[in-house]
Amino acid sequence: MSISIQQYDFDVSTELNALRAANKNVGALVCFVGLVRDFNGDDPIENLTLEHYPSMSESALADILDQAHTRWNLIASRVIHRIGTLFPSEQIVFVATAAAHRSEAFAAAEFIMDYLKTDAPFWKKEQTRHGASWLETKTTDTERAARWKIKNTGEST
Amino acid sequence: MSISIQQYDFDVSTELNALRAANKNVGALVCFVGLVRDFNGDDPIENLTLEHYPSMSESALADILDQAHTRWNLIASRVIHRIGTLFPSEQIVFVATAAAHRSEAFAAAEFIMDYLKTDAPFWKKEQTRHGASWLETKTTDTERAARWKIKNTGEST
Amino acid sequence: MKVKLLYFGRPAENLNVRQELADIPNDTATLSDLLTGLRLRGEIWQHELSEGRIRCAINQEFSPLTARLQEQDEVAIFSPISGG
Amino acid sequence: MKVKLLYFGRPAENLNVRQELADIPNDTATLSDLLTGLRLRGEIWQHELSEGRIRCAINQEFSPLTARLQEQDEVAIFSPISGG
Repeated sequence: MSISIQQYDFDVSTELNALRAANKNVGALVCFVGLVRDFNGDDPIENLTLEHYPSMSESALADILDQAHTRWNLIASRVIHRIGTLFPSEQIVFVATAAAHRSEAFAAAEFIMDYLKTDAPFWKKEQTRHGASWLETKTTDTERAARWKIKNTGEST
Repeated sequence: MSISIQQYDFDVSTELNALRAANKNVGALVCFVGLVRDFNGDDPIENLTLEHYPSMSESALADILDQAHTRWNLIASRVIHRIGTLFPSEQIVFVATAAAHRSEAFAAAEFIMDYLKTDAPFWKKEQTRHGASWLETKTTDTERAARWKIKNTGEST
Repeated sequence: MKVKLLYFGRPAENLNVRQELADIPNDTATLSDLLTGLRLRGEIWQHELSEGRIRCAINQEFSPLTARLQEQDEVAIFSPISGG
Repeated sequence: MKVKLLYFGRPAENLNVRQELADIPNDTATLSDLLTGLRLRGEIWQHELSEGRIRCAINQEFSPLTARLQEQDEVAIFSPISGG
């Protein structure tokens, strides 16, 4: 379990190599990378500014990883969340899970992303040529996170 | 949609960068990397030898990617499958999906891996100090692939 | 009772405040009572801190409006989160 | 009817054959008929090609044992796949 909150970019290969170096019984790595899109609504996105609640964000992410390690048999996990101003096509977030088998790595990575969207204190401000607006939690994200509460691990793996 | 079957290794960052360079509306990349484990049963694995059915393997993978693109709104996808002799902790297979939203990228990546395990003509021979044995399709893999037949995309995304 | 208030996201920007110390007269105040008091500061406060537009944390834990405050608590007030 | 046979995985190794040309007397033969003929080659063939131990493809498509063969077909016989 390892968490970084940082302004600078990350390299996916470097991160995955570190995860698999931990243990030669890793048979499956799943990673998610979230990127700044060029369009969200009608207007081109000029940039996104990400802020967080520094004394809470790392512990909130650690709590999500703890839950994932409790539910699934993970060998390692890693989250990187960038903050500051980012431009279209830049990397925002990285979630990776390492397990012996792919079902657990997939389920855990998706679980971590779903909870990150609803339980980690980060905020995005989207800048278009018409001005800036703060994005809010999407209903679909709240619903996705709620699914895990009624789903046993058997079904999801 | 892009497929490679090759002996040499691949670099995950290079592959993901190519996928996101395709289109600035990619908001989500999901990738799976399968690795040679050091233990499967009781004995340490010395190496795995992968063979394939050359005139069928690429078209079988293309068919799986086609199905994924039909079911989900994907911007791009990529599969790399290595062949030849590989040692513990080496990369065997890479599946990546690019979409505007994570739900589609996750579902499609898992779907592609599930079908790759049951519908792509590759074979693994596992070498331990007690000899070599050919691995066969696992029942759990057959069951995982079958799930997609009774599951609509709504539930899985 | 003295508490530390932190603001993030939309309310921080629109109210132009990132942190402040608040002195609450009622020693059994809840998060809801605190917000009711802050909304008295004016129309923009009433709008920005209206229910449904904000989420709160007490001492770095998401908390419901019914949560009781304690001396020295760190209370964070923010728009619904949107990371990832 | 002449067909091309390819072997992969366990049967290729254990039967020590990767490809061969087969001449099938029956022009309406199925995959099952072909396998029945091959199993007559001896005990190891019978064992390696027993149902449940193999899967087949005709012209690069997975095919059931009931599939009808045609002149010039490429028939692949292999152990259950295990890629990825």
